[in-house]
Amino acid sequence: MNGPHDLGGQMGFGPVAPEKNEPYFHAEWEKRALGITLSCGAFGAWSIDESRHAREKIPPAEYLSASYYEIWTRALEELLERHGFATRAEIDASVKLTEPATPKRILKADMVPAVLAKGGPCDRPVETQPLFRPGDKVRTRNFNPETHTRLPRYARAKTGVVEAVQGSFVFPDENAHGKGENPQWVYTVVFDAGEIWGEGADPMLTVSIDAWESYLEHL
Amino acid sequence: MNGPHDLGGQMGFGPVAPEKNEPYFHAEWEKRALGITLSCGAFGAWSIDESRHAREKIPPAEYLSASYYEIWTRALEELLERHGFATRAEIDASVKLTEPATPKRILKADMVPAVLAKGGPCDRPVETQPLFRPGDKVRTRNFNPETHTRLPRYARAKTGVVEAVQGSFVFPDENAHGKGENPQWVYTVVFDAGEIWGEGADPMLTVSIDAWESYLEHL
Amino acid sequence: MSGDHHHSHDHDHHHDHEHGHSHGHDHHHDNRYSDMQARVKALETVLVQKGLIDPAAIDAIVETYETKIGPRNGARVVAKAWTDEKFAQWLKEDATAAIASLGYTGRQGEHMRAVFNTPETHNLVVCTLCSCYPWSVLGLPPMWYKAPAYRSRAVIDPRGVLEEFGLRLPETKKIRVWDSTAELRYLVIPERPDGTEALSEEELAALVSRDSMIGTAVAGAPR
Amino acid sequence: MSGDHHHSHDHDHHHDHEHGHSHGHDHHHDNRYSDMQARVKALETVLVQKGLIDPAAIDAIVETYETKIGPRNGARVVAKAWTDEKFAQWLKEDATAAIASLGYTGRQGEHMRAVFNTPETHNLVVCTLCSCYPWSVLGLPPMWYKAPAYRSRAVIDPRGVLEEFGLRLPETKKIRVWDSTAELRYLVIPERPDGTEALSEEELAALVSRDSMIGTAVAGAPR
Repeated sequence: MNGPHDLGGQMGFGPVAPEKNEPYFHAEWEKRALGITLSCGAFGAWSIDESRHAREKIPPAEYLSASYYEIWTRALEELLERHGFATRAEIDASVKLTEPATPKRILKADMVPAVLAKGGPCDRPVETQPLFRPGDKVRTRNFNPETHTRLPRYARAKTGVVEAVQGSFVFPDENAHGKGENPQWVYTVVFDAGEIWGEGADPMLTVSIDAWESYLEHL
Repeated sequence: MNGPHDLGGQMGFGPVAPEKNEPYFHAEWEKRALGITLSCGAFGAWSIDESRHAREKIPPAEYLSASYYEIWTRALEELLERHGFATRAEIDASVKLTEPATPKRILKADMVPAVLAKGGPCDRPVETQPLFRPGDKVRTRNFNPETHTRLPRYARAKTGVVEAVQGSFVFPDENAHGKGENPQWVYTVVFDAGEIWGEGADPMLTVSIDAWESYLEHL
Repeated sequence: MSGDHHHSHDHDHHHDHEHGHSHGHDHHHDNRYSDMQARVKALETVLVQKGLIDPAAIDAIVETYETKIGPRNGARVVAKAWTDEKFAQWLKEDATAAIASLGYTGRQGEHMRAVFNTPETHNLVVCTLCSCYPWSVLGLPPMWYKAPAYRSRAVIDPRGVLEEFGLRLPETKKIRVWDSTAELRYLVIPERPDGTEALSEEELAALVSRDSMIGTAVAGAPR
Repeated sequence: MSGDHHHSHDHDHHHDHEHGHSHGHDHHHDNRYSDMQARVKALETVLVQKGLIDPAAIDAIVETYETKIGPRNGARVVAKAWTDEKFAQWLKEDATAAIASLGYTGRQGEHMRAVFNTPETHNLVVCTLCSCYPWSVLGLPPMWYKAPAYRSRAVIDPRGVLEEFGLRLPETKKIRVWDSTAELRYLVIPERPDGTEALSEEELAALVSRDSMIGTAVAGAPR
């Protein structure tokens, strides 16, 4: 979706303004939000793609004024309700009112080091050969789905060059919506800034994205 | 600029939700905001282009959560300060602290009917002939200026057909920044939805913009 | 996610009310509108002290758009176009002049274009970049016309937008969306409803809603 | 406009404090962070009551990212790449495995790529669509990396962004921006500073800032 998260090339947000001391957390609740989000991820009920889409669907004015841990928390509430683990009424009341769905696993403290060290790899074997090779000229597709995609708006309908075949990975556009992992080859595609941003673009700038195979067409 | 105002094709704002009774104003201050904005426009100190750009530069999270009269008011404060009529310190304190610049005119009650009935025409003669004719295939330019433009992001680098030559008008991209009116021919350019939105676009939909001549290139 | 959205709005709204009750509508109220009330009052105060604005002019502007300039203007244009072929032709060729002949001129109507619905094509007007709207014939725009939902979706999903207005067009109907990106202001001339042959121009004008002149509705049938 | 912006923030902030004093830090406070404090506490309470989460696991996660997984990991990768040509080559060919050989694996580092700065080209990493970041080697991302200003501008005006970090690149220097749109996570290998021939791997690692591994800085010169 062309949501508030698709920020490449948008303007008006002011300077980047790095903080002086850069604390990892700016309030105690941010620590809990991190830990709760990762703990709930361990339920195995939703994919990273589904959670990204839940974040993207936060209304734009709220998304753009929220800190990232707030974005996480708002999306988490949606996912917990969607998958039957907790309702917003329960969170409003701060009390259990219903029996939750059964998670695939519950993250206990002693499991944390192993779970974090393992992560959640998203590469999956595919039976096809890559359609594109390094050096191929490609054009990104033009589409504007209301559903999840990882092809940013600024890089649609643009001509670039395949730089690398990066392996085959879960396809987020379908996996985010419970349609299965349907892995595809992923390519790093490089664009001249002039192709993307047109006149006045930095002549020494190239920008790359990592693009699933179905985002690309031979030129 | 690719500001928060450039909304065509953005998603996530929910249903349109027309109101039942649709009052013109939703609070007394909105009436005053309308009248003050029009009264200050009569100063002759800024153009509609400069005021539009002041609105676009409101930070995105604020722009997207503000009502339109709030957007007007925030931009008006900026224009009043920029042109020496009132400072934010004065508005904060609700008291005159400095002598204002001299406006070209001050709108009195008895002038209102004539001023509203006259409006502010923006057509200006040019000495050139139109570069494009109805039926011409054109491509809109690709650019992403940080300055004001009226070529929306969704209609850049797209192929369309000139439908009409609409006359010659003040060029906002320069006038908004005090660089003069520099009028250009304006054309209505029609695009198939498929050209703009790509796959899945409504096959029965066409979208037109009104484009200044320098936004267009012969195909 | 829309659940999330609604929840949090309700939640915030609840807060505002609670504060409203405990603080009254003073300067320290958190409600956006109350803040704006104070801010705009301060703005007017300062500008009046400086002799830059005339509060009576503000009153006159508000009164004009509350009582004099509104969609009845446009409705009369449409009714005349329906009943007077020459006027309709004039509208097509020079809408600004044709509309001015009925006395409707001025602010945000300086450069008018009339676009005619046909059996084949439905027209819809939007301003994606701000809120351009033909004030001289339609008055002040409604809130939704200026808000992000309409401005973002009218150009990409007009059928979906129209359905939210209760207008379901056949899939075979062409839709033409006019994005008012320059200083032209568009007035949609809806199709004349069937069975209106006997109606007077005034009766016809009563069938022309504001929305039908934006394109989010069609003209109504006579009762 | 930034003045406007600041004004209104100060203004709101002022309100929040006033409310904070009158209401205390209760559920009805309007401050965003206090609201979030209550909200997240309620969320944790409910999930614990349901037996779905273990507060000690949350503590362990926080402790891990506060004390164990941070940019020192990445700095050691860089220092080794500077001193061990074979390791550098391995990093280029299979960064995930090369980095894992130093013990850095797992969440948000499952699929690593190392991109090497050269005299000709400076690399910069961003995630315009969310906040993808190589946690296993850099820890949690800083606030600016996740915020709209960086995400929006890094791909269109990287030179301007870098100048805000105090890094002014020559105009002849190529810039390559890597937008992490898939599950690959990028670690920039900055150029080894001049005059560091005599330094140990550990001393070299001390020259490698987190920002130099994102690309918003270069590696520091030895003192």
